[in-house]
Parts: sequence; structure tokens; C-alpha cells
Amino acid sequence: MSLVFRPKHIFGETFSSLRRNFLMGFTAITTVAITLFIVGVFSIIVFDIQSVLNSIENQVEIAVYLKDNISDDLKIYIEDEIKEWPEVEEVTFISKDQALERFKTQNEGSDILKEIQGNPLPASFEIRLKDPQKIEQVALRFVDKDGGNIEGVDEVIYGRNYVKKLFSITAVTGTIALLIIIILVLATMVLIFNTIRLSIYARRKEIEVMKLVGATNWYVRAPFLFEGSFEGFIGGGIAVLLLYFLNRFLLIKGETALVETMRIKNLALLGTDNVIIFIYLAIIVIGILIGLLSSGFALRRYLKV
Amino acid sequence: MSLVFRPKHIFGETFSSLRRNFLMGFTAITTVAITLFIVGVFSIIVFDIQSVLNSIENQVEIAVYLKDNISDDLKIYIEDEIKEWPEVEEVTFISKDQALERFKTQNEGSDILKEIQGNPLPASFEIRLKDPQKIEQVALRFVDKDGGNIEGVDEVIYGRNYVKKLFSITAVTGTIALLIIIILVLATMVLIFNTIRLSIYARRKEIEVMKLVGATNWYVRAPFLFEGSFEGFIGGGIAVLLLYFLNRFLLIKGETALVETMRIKNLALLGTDNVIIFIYLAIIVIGILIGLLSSGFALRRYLKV
Amino acid sequence: MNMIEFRNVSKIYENDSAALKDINLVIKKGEFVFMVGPSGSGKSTFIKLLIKEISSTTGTIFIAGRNICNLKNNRIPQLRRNIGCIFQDYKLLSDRTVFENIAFALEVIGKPNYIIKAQVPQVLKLVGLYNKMDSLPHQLSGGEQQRVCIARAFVNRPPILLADEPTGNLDPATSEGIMKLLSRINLIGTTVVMATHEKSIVNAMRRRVVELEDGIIIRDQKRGVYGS
Amino acid sequence: MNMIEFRNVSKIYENDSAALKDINLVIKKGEFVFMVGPSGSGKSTFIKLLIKEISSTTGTIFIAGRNICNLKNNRIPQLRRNIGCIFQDYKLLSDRTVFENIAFALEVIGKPNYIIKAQVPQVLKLVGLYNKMDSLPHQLSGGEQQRVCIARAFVNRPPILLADEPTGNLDPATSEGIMKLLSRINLIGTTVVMATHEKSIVNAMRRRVVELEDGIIIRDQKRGVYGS
Ligand SMILES: Nc1ncnc2c1ncn2[C@@H]1O[C@H](COP(=O)(O)OP(=O)(O)OP(=O)(O)O)[C@@H](O)[C@H]1O
Ligand SMILES: Nc1ncnc2c1ncn2[C@@H]1O[C@H](COP(=O)(O)OP(=O)(O)OP(=O)(O)O)[C@@H](O)[C@H]1O
Ligand SMILES: [Mg+2]
Ligand SMILES: [Mg+2]
Repeated sequence: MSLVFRPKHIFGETFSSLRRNFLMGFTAITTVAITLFIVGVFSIIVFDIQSVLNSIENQVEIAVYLKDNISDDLKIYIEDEIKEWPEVEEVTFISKDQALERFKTQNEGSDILKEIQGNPLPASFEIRLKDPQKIEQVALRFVDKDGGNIEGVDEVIYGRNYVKKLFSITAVTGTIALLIIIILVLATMVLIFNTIRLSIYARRKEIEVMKLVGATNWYVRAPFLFEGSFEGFIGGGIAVLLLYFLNRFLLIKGETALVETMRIKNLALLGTDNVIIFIYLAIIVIGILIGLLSSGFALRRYLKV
Repeated sequence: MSLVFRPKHIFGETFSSLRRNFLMGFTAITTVAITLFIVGVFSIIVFDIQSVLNSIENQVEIAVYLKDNISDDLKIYIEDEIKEWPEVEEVTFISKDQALERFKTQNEGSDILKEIQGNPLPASFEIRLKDPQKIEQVALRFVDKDGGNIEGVDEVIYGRNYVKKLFSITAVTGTIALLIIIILVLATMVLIFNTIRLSIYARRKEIEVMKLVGATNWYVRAPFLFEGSFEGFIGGGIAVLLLYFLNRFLLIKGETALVETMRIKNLALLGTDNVIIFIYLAIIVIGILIGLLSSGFALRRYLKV
Repeated sequence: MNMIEFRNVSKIYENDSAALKDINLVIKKGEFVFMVGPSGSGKSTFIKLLIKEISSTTGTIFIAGRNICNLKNNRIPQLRRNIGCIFQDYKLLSDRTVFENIAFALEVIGKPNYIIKAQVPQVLKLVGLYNKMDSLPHQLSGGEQQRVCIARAFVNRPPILLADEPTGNLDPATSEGIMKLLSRINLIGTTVVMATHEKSIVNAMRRRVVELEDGIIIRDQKRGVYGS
Repeated sequence: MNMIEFRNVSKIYENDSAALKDINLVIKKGEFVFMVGPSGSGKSTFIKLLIKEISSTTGTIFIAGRNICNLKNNRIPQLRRNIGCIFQDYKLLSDRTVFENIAFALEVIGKPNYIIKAQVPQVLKLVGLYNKMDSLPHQLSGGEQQRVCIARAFVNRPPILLADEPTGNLDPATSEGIMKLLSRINLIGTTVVMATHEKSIVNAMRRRVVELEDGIIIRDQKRGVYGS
């Protein structure tokens, strides 16, 4: 035990061992690199799919169209009322003029614009909720006891069925994605463990001899553990590099398309949250940990000499 | 060479070798099973995403709204004209009554229905194209020389910008998905090759001894090749089983949601094309081939004794 | 007839150590030759060249009149099947039982099962390991492993038998038994080359002795003893 | 002082073969003992028990007065560092050079680098392998490998030296050198137990001889010869 920490021993052994057992070190490193690369790619994709779905969810709004003849007092009263509801994230008033303006931009160049005379569009409140799941509950507040709309409100639109289905899709894909990531990480661990175990198996005789010559378990183990973590680190580093290039030359194009067409913000690469940095770090940390633990576990049975 | 085919030798060797080298057989099989399982899951997901995108693409239609005062002759003339265009897959006439009917179903229970008096909705042709990419080209045929619509047509709607962006998304995701599948398959091959190579490395001394005792290359190789394919077969079989259960208890729920919400047909599991059977078969065939080739390659350097 | 012939054979290993230097030697069919010499003098190298475990650096080697230096790779197994070899480090298949190890040498040359089932126990009795038939090599003592290797080498009655220190781990009584066996095998016409350190054996047999030192033949005597 | 004591020790391997049966034996500090007996009689088993490579089935073994049968796992390395062992199958680390193999035995007990650098070449000269320092085990002849194993066993001057057929692959001259070395080591107080088949060596040395047969001690003679 007193000899556990002999840095020269540990580092020296690791590098000369990597040199001597090139094939096995190489194999372990490529296995770590490949599996973690796949986990990384998958995480980015899952994260982006979830972002797209969330952003669609969040775009779900309640539009409250007002009657043209609504009084200013009533309008302000309704607006204040809405603002006080705790479920509401944001409420925006769109005047008749703004509505026309927006319609014109959206239909720019279309023939329909020629036919619009005056301003047929109503003013409206657009309400975004903190939790889109409460949408029905909130929308129903604009309905009075008789089943009609409350005073001053012409129509309330929020697409009930569409919303329900959307939620069921995001729930299902969310579960599937999470499960698949878990399966992938477990699979990665098994694959790396398999490789490291085989490479230790190929060296079982050497371990036996070391023990017979009087080495303590820790003396034998330390270089293997360090070698395992080192392989994990290098493998993880390679995975990060591969991922970086894949991102740079491929995935970022996909995300750019998403941003342009659907105005989705919170993406893995283009988002402001640095999710990708977190993924990079996680890959390296996981690599080191799996390398370390795999070596430790795989060694156990050969140390019993 | 004359001793290559000795079935008893090959089969006997394989099974006693799997028994003796349990650890290595086990490792190879789990590696094959896990990697091919991941490839399988990914193929199903990619296939379904492509299906969703294709189906969205195909739902892109041109709606040609007719003036209320259009004569029957003119209507029939336009309809015949459209039907003759080679790009057109299908054209459906929606009369004013049908349009109202459809609007009512879509907005069932909504207050808006109460306020509809008479039938404000126009009759229309809905045109689906064989190749959705030609949509703009076709839509422009309803525009006359002066830039207005041709006689009898009130408005032509097909969301030009939306369509363009949609195509750019499907193109990008298509490329990404294909590349990822290729990367995955290559990665799988490397991982399986790594494992089999390590397990053969651990047995290099045995191979050397066999050769020194007078065994031909083929005599040594045959059981290893058979063992490799056998491990690939069993691993592939396990991957198919895992995939089957994953499909049955998880993915099929996702697909059911897709079918219900978006009416998407051509899915991996629920489609009529038996894509999933093809995936199952491919996994097993790939498993056997990779097992066979990996053993063959890994053996080469140890046979040079 | 010349069974084995070395013409100006040298072997220099990768790290520039010259194990054999310009060896010229003829061994006739049916001869019994002892190779003696200090540790590291090149005895094992001599034997390894004969089964083409390694290739000579220069010179040519003939076995039964045939140059084995330009043998195609796919002809090597044929060569090895005609030479029984007792390896200094035994070279047993560690994942097979004693029976399977010996059977392997017969399977390789395509002997049918019934012959294998008859011959293996017989040869095991000869080396005194009949009751260890189902043991794995690591379950055997050093001498027992050596005897398995001996049994494997002559189970298929090869015309040439190479023995690299076949008695290094055997007690005098067992050694004597093995030497009697080798003499009997030699009597029926098998050419035997045996590398050994055991003075008493060489002296008792009075056969041809070739002495190596530093890769050079320093003595070649018809009816020699260990140490001139 | 009793250095090694066996009390009613039996060893029965997993496959029910009894290698040692009810052995009682005392070896005093500074003694030199030959273990002789036919192949498979239990000599190596005796030695493996002492370094706890295997455990006895029944009975107790004392080394320097200490019962090693109930030694905790983490105390075993300590035991092995005090016993130099020449293994019958050498047990060299195949991916290290000769120098590194011997250095390893010193590193394990925490010897500083400058001592290692001084002692290893010295011991290599003793066994005549100074110029093979950088070779890997597979680049050595059988006898050279055996000498590396011998060098490793006594490089750290252990109080007990176990030698399992240390001269099995050595020519008479080299053997004699090794035996002189062992005698010298013995003279400075090291207890030596040596399993051997070599009649001439045992007869020349005239030390205590313990003869095993089928796992039973059939002779224990103060100044014995090989074969009573
Ligand atoms: N693979 C190799 N690479 C480099 N040198 C080698 C190799 N094999 C053997 N040698 C060297 O060649 C010389 C002769 O070796 P060889 O094995 O032929 O000796 P030997 O006569 O069989 O000795 P012993 O009686 O100890 O077995 C030795 O010095 C050895 O170190
Ligand atoms: N691991 C094992 N499992 C089962 N049986 C074994 C094992 N090791 C040794 N034996 C048996 O125990 C007996 C004694 O073996 P041991 O190695 O002690 O003999 P030995 O006296 O050293 O013989 P040799 O001189 O041939 O080396 C032998 O019959 C051997 O087959
Ligand atoms: Mg030799
Ligand atoms: Mg022994």
C-alpha cells in the first residue's frame, strides 16, 4: 500500500506498455472514440429535435380577436386582467393597423393584397403561456356562462385538437429519445468494457507473473488504471475532434436551415447556451471514467493470484 | 487444400472453442448484438423521419380558388386543362358545399360556426403534383400575361417561401441521415473487427502451435471463420430480438402517434412495405458477413508462421 | 541417402546476433545425432531451421534431397508433417486436453477418427501419461508436459524426429525410458536429431555427436561422448 | 530456527489428483535441501505452496515461524518478496527486456533507481547474460531464459531461495557455475530449496536430500545422493 503512488512507475509503465501493446491500446482508443462519437452525434440530434418540438409547443398561442367596436376602457380592462393571470408568460396587443401591416409582409407579392380594401382584419391579443399545457384552461376564461364569448371578444382561436396531438407527440418522442440515449450510453460502456477486458485478458499471464514476483495488487493495478483512463481520454478527445468536424461541415448546415425556416433558437450548436461545449466535456469525462472503471473491473479476476 | 472441407472438424472445433474461450465468444457476440442493434434503431428512426418529411412535402398542394360566378363550362374547361398537365398527380374539385362541410368538421365545437351565415367559402381545385419541386412552375400557369389571374380564378395559394424552405430542410436532413447511417455502419464494422481481432490476438500462440505441428492455413482458418460467422449470426439474432422488443413496446407507440396526428403512411413498422423485415434480415446478414470478414482479416498476420 | 544437408548455412537474427555461422553438415537416413554445446550455442536455431519455424539468412538446407529454402508457403505444412518435433518449450495447445493435443497432430494429416482413437491412448501409455489423458497442460507437472510433447512428436511415425532437450525436465529413470523409445524409433529407420545437455545420456548411447560453440561446429564424432 | 515447516500438509488439485499427501518436514535457517523424485511426484507443488501460488488443501505451513495458510491477501506480496523463486517454466514478463524483467523484482520492493541501475548489470554478469540485457525473452535460447529467471530470483538477496529445476536447460559447465553461485548464496545464510533431476549435481554436492514419490516423502537424508 505504501507503494501505491509512484508517479514514475505509473506513467513510465503506461507509456512503455502502450508502446509494447500497441495493438491493444490502439483498439481500446478507437473503440472509445467511435462509441463516444456516436453518443455525441446522437445527443446533438436529440437535443435539436427536442428544441424544434419545444419551440413548436411554445409557438402555440391563444389569439383573442376583439370586436371592431370595442371601447378603449374595455380593451385596457381585458389586457390588465390577462396580465394578472399567473399562467401567462407574455401578452401582446396587435392593433388593426399592425395586423394589416403583418398580413402585408407575410403575403408580400401575392395577388391577394390587391383585393384588400380598407382594413378587414380585427385587433387581437396574442397570449403565450409559461406552460403550454394549460392552454385550454386559459382559453376557456374568455367564454361566459352562456357559452358565448365575453363582452368585446369576437373569437378565441387556439386549435384545441392540434394542440393535444402535438403534446402527445412531444411526450412520446421525448421518452423515446431519452431511452435511446440511455441505451446508447449503456451500450458504449459495455463495448468499451468488452474491449478493455479482452486486452487485459490477453495480458493475464503478465499480471500473474507480476503478482508471483511480489507486486501488490495496487502496484499491478495502478498502471492499468492509468492506461485505461489515458486511453479513455485520448479516445474521448478523438471523438470530440471528429464531432467538431462533423458539426462544422455538416450538422451546422442543418441547424442553419432550422434557424432560417422555423426561427428556432435553443439549438445545440447555434444556441447561446453552449450546449455543445457541455457535450464535448461530457464525452471526455465519460471516456476517462469508463476507461478507468473498465480496467478496474476487468482486472479484478486476474489479480486473485 | 484437400483438407479444407471437413465439416466435423469445423463445427466440432467451433463449438468446443466457444466453450473453451467463453469470454471471447461472449464478448464478440455482445459487441455484434449491441452495435447492430444501434444501427437497427437508427435506421428505423431515420426512415421514419424521412417518411414524415416526404409526407409533408407531398401534402404541399396548390389551391386554386374559383370565383363564385364562374360558369360550369369554364369550370370544366379548367379542370380538363389541369388534368392534362403531366406534372399533376391528382386534382380534386371542392365545391362550395363541400368546402363549408369541411370547414364545419375542422372547427367542430368552435364558436365561429355560429357566426357563419350562408356560405362565404369559395369552390376550389386542389392540385397535388408528382414532383412537389415543380410547384411554382405549375402555379404560375394560372397567371395571365398582365400578372392577374386567368378568367374564373379568384386566387391561387401555395405558400412559395414555405415550400422553398421545406425543400432545403428535407435535402439537408436527408444528407445528414445518410451520412450518419454510413458512419454508423463503418463504426460497427470497426468495433466488431476490433473485438474479433483482440480475441484472435489472445489466441495467437495457439495458432502458431497449430501451424508448427503441420496444419495448413485453411485448416487453422476454417474454424475461426466459422466461429466468426457464427458469432455474427448469434449477435445479429440478438440484435433483431432486442429491436423487436424495442419496436413492440416503444417505437410502435411513436409511430402510432405519427399516424394519428399526421396521417403518415409509409412508416418502418406500420407501413405496408415490410421495411422492418428487410432491416431484420439486413442485420443478420451484415452480422454474419462482418464476423466472417473480421476473422479472416484478423487471422492473416498470425498465419505467417 | 542424405536425409538432412546444410550447405554454408548462417542464421543472423534481427538484432544482429549470429546464432549459426556457415554450417556444413550431412545427416544420412536412419542416423542418430546428438547436438551438444553450451547454452546459446545455436542448437535450437539448428532445429528451428529444419521445420522452417525460422528461415536461414544465407545458405541452403536440403531435406530428403529437396531444397526447403525456396519452399512455397503452402508446401510448408507438408514438410512439417514429415518431421516430428519435440520443442524445448513444449508448445502445447493450452486450451486442449492431453488427448486433444496429440490427436491434433493426427487430425492435421487427415487420419480418420478410428485410427486417432486407437493410436493416441497407445502413445500415451508409452510415455506414462495414460491416466492424465483428460488433463489440460496447466494441470500437468513440467515433466509431464514434456512427455506430452514427446508423444505428439512421434505419434504419426514421421521419417525425421527432432528432439530439443527432450529430457530437460525428466528424472533419470523416465529419461532412460524415453531414450530407449528414441532408440527403438531410430532402429525402424527414423532419422533422429537430438539437442541435449545431459552428459550421462550422450555418454551412454555412443552415437554421432556434433558439438556447437558460438554457432560453429567444433566437433563431429562418429561414436562420441559429451565433452571431448 | 525453523525457516520452513510443513505440518500434515496435503494438496489435492481440483481434478482430485493428490499431489502431496500428509507431508511433515522442517527446514532450518541456512540449510540447503535437494528435493528429488520422479516426474509428477509433487516437487513443484511443494514449492508453489511456499510462495502461496496455490493453497494447501489441509495442514499448515510455517515460514519463519509464521502460519502462511491464514495469511490475508494483502500480506502475500510481503511473503513473496522475501522468497526468491526460480520457476520451472521461468515465468518471464514477455513484453519486457531482460534488464526490465530483473529490475521489476527490485522495483516491486521499492528499491530506488540508482540501486537498480547498479545491481541488475552485476547480477546479469554473474549468470553470463550481460550482453543480452536488451533482448526480449523470446529472443533468448532456453538456457538463457532460465538464467534470467535465476538472476531475478536472487537479485534482491531474499532470505529464502526456491529453485525448481534451475539447471534443466543448462549445459554441464553453466550448471556448475550456477551451483557454485547457489552454494555461495547459501553460505551467507540464505535457506535454499532446490528441486532437481540432475543426479550428478546432487551427488557432487552432498547436501540434505528429500525424496518424494507420489506425493509422499520416502527419504530424508542429511548428506544424501540421487537415488538411495
Ligand atoms: N528470436 C531471436 N532473436 C534474436 N536472437 C535470438 C533469437 N533466438 C535465439 N537468439 C540468440 O541466438 C543464440 C542461439 O540461440 P539458440 O536458441 O539456438 O541456443 P541453444 O543452443 O538452443 O541454447 P540452449 O541450450 O540454451 O537452449 C542465442 O545467443 C540467443 O540469444
Ligand atoms: N493445476 C493442477 N491441476 C491438477 N493437477 C495438477 C496440477 N498441477 C500439478 N498437478 C498434478 O500433480 C502432480 C504433481 O505435480 P508437480 O508439478 O508437483 O510434479 P513435479 O514433481 O514438479 O514433477 P516434474 O519433475 O515433472 O516437474 C502431477 O501428477 C500433476 O499432474
Ligand atoms: Mg535451445
Ligand atoms: Mg515440477
